Amino acid sequence: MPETIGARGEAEPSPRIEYELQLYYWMKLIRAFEERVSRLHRQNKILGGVYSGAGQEAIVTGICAPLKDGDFVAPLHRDMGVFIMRGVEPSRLMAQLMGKETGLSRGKDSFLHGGDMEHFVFGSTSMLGSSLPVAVGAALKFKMKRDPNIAVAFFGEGASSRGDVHEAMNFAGVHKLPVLFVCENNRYAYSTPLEKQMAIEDVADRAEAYGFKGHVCSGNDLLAVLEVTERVVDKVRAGEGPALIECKTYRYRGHSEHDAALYRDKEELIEWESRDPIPRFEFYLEKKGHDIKRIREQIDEKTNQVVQQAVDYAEQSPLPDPKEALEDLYASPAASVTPSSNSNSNHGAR
Amino acid sequence: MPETIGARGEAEPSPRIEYELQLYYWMKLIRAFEERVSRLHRQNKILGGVYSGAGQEAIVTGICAPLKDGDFVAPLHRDMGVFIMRGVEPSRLMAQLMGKETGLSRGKDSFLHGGDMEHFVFGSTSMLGSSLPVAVGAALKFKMKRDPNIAVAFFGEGASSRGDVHEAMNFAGVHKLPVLFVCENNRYAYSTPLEKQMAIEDVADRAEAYGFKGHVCSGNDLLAVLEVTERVVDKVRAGEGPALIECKTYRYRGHSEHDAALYRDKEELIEWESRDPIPRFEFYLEKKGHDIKRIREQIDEKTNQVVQQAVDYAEQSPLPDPKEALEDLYASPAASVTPSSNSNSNHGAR
Amino acid sequence: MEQTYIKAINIALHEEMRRDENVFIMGEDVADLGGAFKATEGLLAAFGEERVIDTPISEALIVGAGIGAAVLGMRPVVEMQFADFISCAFDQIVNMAATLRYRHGGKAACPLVVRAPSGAGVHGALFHSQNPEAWFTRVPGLKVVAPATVYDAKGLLKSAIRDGNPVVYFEHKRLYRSIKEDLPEGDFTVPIGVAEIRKEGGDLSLITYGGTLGPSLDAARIVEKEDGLAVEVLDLRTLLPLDREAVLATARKTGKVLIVHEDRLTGGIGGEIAALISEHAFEDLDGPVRRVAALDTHVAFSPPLEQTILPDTNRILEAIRGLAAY
Amino acid sequence: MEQTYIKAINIALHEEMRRDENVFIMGEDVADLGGAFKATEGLLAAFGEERVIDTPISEALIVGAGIGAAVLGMRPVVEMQFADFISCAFDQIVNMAATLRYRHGGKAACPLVVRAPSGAGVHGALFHSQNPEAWFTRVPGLKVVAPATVYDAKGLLKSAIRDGNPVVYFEHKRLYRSIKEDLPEGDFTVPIGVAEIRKEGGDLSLITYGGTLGPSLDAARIVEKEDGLAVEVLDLRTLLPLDREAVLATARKTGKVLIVHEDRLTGGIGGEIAALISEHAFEDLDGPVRRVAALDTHVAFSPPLEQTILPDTNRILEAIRGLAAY
Ligand SMILES: Cc1ncc(C[n+]2csc(CCOP(=O)(O)OP(=O)(O)O)c2C)c(N)n1
Ligand SMILES: Cc1ncc(C[n+]2csc(CCOP(=O)(O)OP(=O)(O)O)c2C)c(N)n1
Ligand SMILES: [Mg+2]
Ligand SMILES: [Mg+2]
Repeated sequence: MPETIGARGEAEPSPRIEYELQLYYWMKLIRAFEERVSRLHRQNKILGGVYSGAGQEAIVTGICAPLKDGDFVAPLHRDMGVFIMRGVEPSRLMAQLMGKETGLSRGKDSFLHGGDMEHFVFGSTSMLGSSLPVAVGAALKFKMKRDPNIAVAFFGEGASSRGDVHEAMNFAGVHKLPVLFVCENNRYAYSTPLEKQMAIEDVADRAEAYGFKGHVCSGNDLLAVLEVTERVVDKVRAGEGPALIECKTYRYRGHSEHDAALYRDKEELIEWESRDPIPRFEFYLEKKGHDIKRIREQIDEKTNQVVQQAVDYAEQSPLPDPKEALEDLYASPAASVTPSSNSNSNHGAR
Repeated sequence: MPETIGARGEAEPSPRIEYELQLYYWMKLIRAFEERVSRLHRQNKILGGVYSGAGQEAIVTGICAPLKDGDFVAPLHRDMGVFIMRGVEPSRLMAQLMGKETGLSRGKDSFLHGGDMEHFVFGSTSMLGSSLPVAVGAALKFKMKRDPNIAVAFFGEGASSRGDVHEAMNFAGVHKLPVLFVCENNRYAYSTPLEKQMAIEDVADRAEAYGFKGHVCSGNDLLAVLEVTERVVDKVRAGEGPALIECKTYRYRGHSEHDAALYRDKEELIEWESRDPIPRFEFYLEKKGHDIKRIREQIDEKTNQVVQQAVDYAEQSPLPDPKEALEDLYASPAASVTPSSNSNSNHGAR
Repeated sequence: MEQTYIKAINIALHEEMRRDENVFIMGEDVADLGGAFKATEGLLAAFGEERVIDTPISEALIVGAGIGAAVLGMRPVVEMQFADFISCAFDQIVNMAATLRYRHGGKAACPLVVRAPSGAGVHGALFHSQNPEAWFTRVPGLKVVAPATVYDAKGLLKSAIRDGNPVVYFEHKRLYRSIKEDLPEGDFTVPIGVAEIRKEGGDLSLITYGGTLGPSLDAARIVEKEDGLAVEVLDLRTLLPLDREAVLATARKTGKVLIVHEDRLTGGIGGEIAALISEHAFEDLDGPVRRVAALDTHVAFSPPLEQTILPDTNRILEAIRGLAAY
Repeated sequence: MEQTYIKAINIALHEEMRRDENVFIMGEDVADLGGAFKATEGLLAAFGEERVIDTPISEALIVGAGIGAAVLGMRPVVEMQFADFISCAFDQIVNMAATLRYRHGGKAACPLVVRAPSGAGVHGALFHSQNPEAWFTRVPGLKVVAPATVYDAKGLLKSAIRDGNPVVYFEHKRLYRSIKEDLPEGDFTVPIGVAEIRKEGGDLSLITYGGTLGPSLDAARIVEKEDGLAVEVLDLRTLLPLDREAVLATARKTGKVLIVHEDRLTGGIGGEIAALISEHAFEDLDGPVRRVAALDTHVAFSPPLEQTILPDTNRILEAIRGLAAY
């Protein structure tokens, strides 16, 4: 495993080989993290709702790897991986899940709604689709201020039915804003299958109706996600207006850890598990001449260690002081400038 | 003028000639009514906002003429004509505009938001686009109850940007509901021109993204509107699912009577006035061999009379009693059955 | 038979759908899954997918389409998966449904029920713990109910379905499986607009509803035993229209009133009730009307925060003792 | 120079946009048209279309995009064409904006202003007359202001823009051109959270804000002349956070409190204020806290209905006299 593999989500695209190993590392780390979280939930160490993104790692990895510092990202409830990809420390994420003082929201909410604006990861509300207008507003800021950044908004195919999504895409189209909409189409919204959600096959078809392009790719194929993202992100960044990438994928686990997902066909799950993005990418690495067995071992060791450190950190972190319940509600006028307002400082680092 | 021309919006399509004269009568009546309302507003006899549909008569006429009794219609704020076409007495409409006890809402609201469920005309709220989910619900009822009816929802191209419109169309597509969406695209939402509202040219393009068909027609050409409506309505009624008809048109007057519409180009108005649906249809009737001058005179006399009667009726009607302010808020459980619940009684009359 | 609160809701839905073929169900995951909390379990099997409709994630559509069907004489019971998401259907409820009859001059009706699983104490954090009732209790044209018992859960839901008006039905998630009662079988209703005295007493009145009835009764029993205080506990059951007579009667009887709700203090319905009492029972008051409610913040996730924010038996106890000693 | 209320808003926007290049305007018809009420007139010419943005009819987007820009350090001032349509942006305001800082653990801010032309008495009927403030005053994380004077219209808008939090700014449509004042030129602010005594008096306190300050002062002057009653009139100016000290101080001073607002009675902010006073100034009260407000219905169109529904000087007068005689 190359030394350059770090905790940060920003990739060094050259040399390509190292970059690809890094991508592999990230997918593995995210999977390991997700699996650990599911386990911790079963052990009652995590009390809030846990929405696993297992099976969807290629999407968050492939979309986020080509992003730059200062790009604004609004993740979906299933996108723990986005935080990792954007450089948020796994230990802080784990602390967030356990409601600890050291978590992103200092115990105010569990994973779902904690953002980290230092890394330009926006903490969405639970209301699905509501973060798309926000991402559009971030893109508007970038355009107004001639920032070289883009905004990225993740949403499920389920959320695509919300009115906010429509309003956001329409406005982004009108103003040709630098925003990338990423639909993780995992064929279910909770128990509701695709055909009860929409009368079309591809959410990406909606993009045309807003005056920009929609792209469809296999969300379980990291190289495919990466290829389309690199191409599309460059255009969005260059001011060619918004774009939509729809990644076809599948949710491995229940809607949440509470859900046995009995409404789904077992066959369907098996079919999709056979498309797992990780072995698929391992196969590719192998074809490229890597000793995948050795690499996997190394990386498993590393990811286990990172995840374990995160758990240790989180478990050792204190719970918030009760009096903090009334803190963090209001900014004082003076202190209101967000860390992000000097967002331009690291721009163009790459 | 043939005797068969009546006040009701339901047309007797045969013999065709009489039907066409009836259509002409309706357009003229609506125009006369609209113009009188504008004048009454200038004379301070109407206090609320007045949103003229002048120039858009071919749309309401052409869409409503092929409808049947019991079809549910949710008009746009500019669609006074819909009420007339559906058989609501002009005198009650005028009373509504003047806040009289005899108006549709008994003085509760001005024109905009009074419905007449006896005629299945739904009184929308002011919130643009919010009536589309309601129309979809009406269509759902028709489908559940195997009623031979359809729902029709009018909306402006401005309203098309609202989230509710998206949610409504998507759901209608999924359930293949008998609902017709009619977009009156008059190129402006108040002062905001089309290009600031959407990055596409045709709202109708959105239909595809919901799994049904969109149709575009000239909204200033009655025959064109009629042709597409007859064709599409039959399909919608036959259970083939929703459809969208977009009628290209232009608003003659300001957004409301308060608005001088200085943001618009005079040339543009002239261009569109030259496409006025009424002379256009007169030209057609003339080509068909009618003595249009004589017919126009007869019809002008009739419409003036109808409008004058409406004004007289409204002016002579009493204002509501102050104590009625607190009435009509709640149905008693027993009285809650709406007139519409026995909606099937006149079905299939045609 | 002993039933849970959620089962009472489920039974009411079954019975009403059997009774009236115009009743139907619409919401996210209500069909195959039977709802996120199983409130609609078994309905799909019993009544088919035309009357038990899974919707896309479109709260405005869910309510709006309910309105459209209701105005044509149907009796839709629509579900918000969590009451928190009612914010996404807000306009349809407060403007479209609530004004419908008024703007039609009394010649139309909207017999719609919006079911909203609300309430905190289940580690739900900011967006799965809300008590949004006071957004709706200020809207004429709506009715708002909030059952606190298994019996009322069934009886009020039936009344809501049969009522000719839009009713927002707040069901408290924490009660779903935590309370059980002997529930009479068959048809009965609980009238909308009528509060119920859950415990009589002459020393002090405690007015509450929904999720805080339990802790309130606990506190009342404790002070009875430990302090010899007779607390009268009034369960509002309906929040709009409020049972003013019952509220004023207990206030006049005891002269001391404590209002308890899980919704936050500022802008909760407690303010309105306190104002009513202070205006109309002023001469009878022997002490200030006091309130116990959630702190003025969002319901946070981490247990020490959540516990601080939410009212509990201890805070109620303290308040009863404080007011009694006034 | 004498200026109108709407002009004060316009001036504040001009000055703030000049002062801070991060301030920008977004809403329906705000650019070329200058807004439905001309609040944003001249801004397009002065600052260009990048900073004065006409939007499609998309209230949720307008607020949501404002939030996205605000969280990156911009200072958006977004407009609802009428306050009534704020229902369409409800979720974005009460969930997205209000909880933003909290859920980011204090490490993000949302300096957003939502301008909302509210209020009745302009023949606007059900959907152009609403006073929706109490939907927001129960939401921690928001601030809510409602200027009643030309001076405050300017000063509070400036404070709102400079505040680091989401502020809903209710401007009363009836005041736009009906009130004029000598407005000092140049920069000044009016602090958020501070009420103002508009008239001193020792006999009775009248607490009000926004559209009912005028009629309240009229009534106070009439009873002063005709009945020799000294009414203290407190203008709240900010509705969240409430200036509790000022409210309680005047209540304690006079012992009799009348609350007046144009919003409807039930669920209006008056209930919360009455509750506060009844709890915290109980011993000082010489009579019940009373309220004058709109009737519990929607604001109807027809003049006899509208007049009955809305509070006016006469109803205030009567209430003052009734309470004074208590
Ligand atoms: C507005 C809103 N309605 C309902 C919910 C409840 N809910 C949470 S996740 C979910 C399904 C989401 O499906 P999708 O958007 O496809 O994302 P996925 O969970 O499949 O990744 C639902 C209905 C919600 N969070 N927000
Ligand atoms: C949700 C909402 N936002 C804003 C308004 C204010 N408004 C009334 S009409 C109008 C323009 C409507 O444009 P369009 O839908 O194209 O219909 P048109 O008036 O052109 O017929 C606006 C912005 C409203 N009524 N509802
Ligand atoms: Mg999904
Ligand atoms: Mg238009």
